Amino acid sequence: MADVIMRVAAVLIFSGLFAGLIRLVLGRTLIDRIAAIDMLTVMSISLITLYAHLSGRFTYLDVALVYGVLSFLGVLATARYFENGL
Amino acid sequence: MGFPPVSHLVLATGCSLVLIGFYGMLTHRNILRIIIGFSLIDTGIHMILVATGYITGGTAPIIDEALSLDAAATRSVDPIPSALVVTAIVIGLSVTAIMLAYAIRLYETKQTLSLDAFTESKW
Amino acid sequence: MIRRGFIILALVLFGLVFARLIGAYQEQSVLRPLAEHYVTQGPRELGAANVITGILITYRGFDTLGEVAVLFMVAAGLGLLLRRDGDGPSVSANTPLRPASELVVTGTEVLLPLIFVFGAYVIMHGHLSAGGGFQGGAIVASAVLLLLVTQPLTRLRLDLLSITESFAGVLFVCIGLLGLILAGGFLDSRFLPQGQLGAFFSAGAIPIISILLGIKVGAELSVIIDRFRR
Amino acid sequence: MLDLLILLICTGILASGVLAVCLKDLMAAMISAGLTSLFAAVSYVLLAAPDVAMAEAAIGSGLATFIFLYAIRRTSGGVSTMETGEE
Repeated sequence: MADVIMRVAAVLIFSGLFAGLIRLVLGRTLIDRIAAIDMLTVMSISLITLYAHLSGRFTYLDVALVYGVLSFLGVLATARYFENGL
Repeated sequence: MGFPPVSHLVLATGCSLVLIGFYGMLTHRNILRIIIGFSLIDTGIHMILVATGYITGGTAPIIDEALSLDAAATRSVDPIPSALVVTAIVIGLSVTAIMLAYAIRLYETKQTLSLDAFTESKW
Repeated sequence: MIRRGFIILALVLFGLVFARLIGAYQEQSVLRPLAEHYVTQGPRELGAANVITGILITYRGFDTLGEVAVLFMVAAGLGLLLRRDGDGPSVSANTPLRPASELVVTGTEVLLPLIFVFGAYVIMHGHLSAGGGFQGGAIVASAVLLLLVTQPLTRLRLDLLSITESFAGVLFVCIGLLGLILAGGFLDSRFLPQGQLGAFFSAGAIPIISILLGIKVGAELSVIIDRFRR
Repeated sequence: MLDLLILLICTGILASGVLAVCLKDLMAAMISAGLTSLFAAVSYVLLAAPDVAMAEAAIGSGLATFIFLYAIRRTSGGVSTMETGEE
């Protein structure tokens, strides 16, 4: 059962990364690209978590926490840049 | 599996990233874009260094429940490139910061960032 | 046009060099002798479960000291380069900054202490799990950056930060000299009891050096960020 | 499994690297360069170097991008008199 769940999660993360990359490359406006980058960060967090489970090393989860901090900070900073607040 | 080994993939990506950054540095005339190319080269070199430290099927050299002290010699990856790259990343940030500060100073004197405007400093 | 030709030529030559390097590279299956010594003997000698932190702080401690000196010089040089002139043209100074919305300010107030705690965790747990002085210092500096982004009118106490980082640097060198006197060499961390491998109070002086390094790096990166604001 | 993950991440690195060089908008190019570092950090985790991944994510992708942001702000973004094209 757990194996099936892992496979489903891997497929979902793969398709999420793929869709984010497509939006990043094609993205019409800058805002589209920033939204795609935020999504790609979240997908990277889940990818690291999945790999930490697969390899059995839970020290990798600290890196995912750093990504969580960065995800919030990055979008906030770019948004403040556009509203002329930086 | 027809796949090449994992470290070869990362090595090839790092080398391509160095080439991409080099191309960007050579073609663009905007100083900020040249700095972006420089940081791409930086990232590529870090990837090359980390990839040379990978051992087939290795895991992180951190001793805990998942990796006992006796198994570390056979299962862990090479820690020396990792330690070098950690210092290299911080130095890369310092170099980028200095270059950006010079870019800001140049902009304050000439009100432009194009390389074509700074003709008197060419030699 | 001829310039473009030269660029392509240079790229192709570099590409050939890289292709030969990659083609000749063999992925290793065993550790090199020096790395094997570090991985097998490092935890026994130093008591640090994280071999990379052990290498960074003790075996290659002198490199780390030099690197911190480079960071200090960068912070000082930026102060010289980006000093605010009396009549500086300062293109963007005439447009007033827009304050952040209340949602962002409240969210930051909730999140900021958590990020600081996480940074402290990364610094102080550096000898047991992934992390250490540099990474934790960078996280602390990100928290300072978050504060500066949401409340752009904040003034950092630059003099206080300078004093803090100077004290951390002096203590760093002092601990290095203690290692020289009481143990094997400069920055040798074995003059304190080694403790149980994997316990929080272990690894000799590595956690103390790590904390000093984290304070110093965090303060210096905060100063570097603050110099770049208008 | 590891092969596939690395392959996908390498594709992401190359795509964002090419975007960082090719995009006309300076801001978008800068963000793409930050994304390159972010994906590189994921590849470091997959290569079993979590310390390097943490440093690259916090410093290379976080602080460096924001310093770029401040620098673009102080040089007033894309300057109109500037040639961004090639030659």
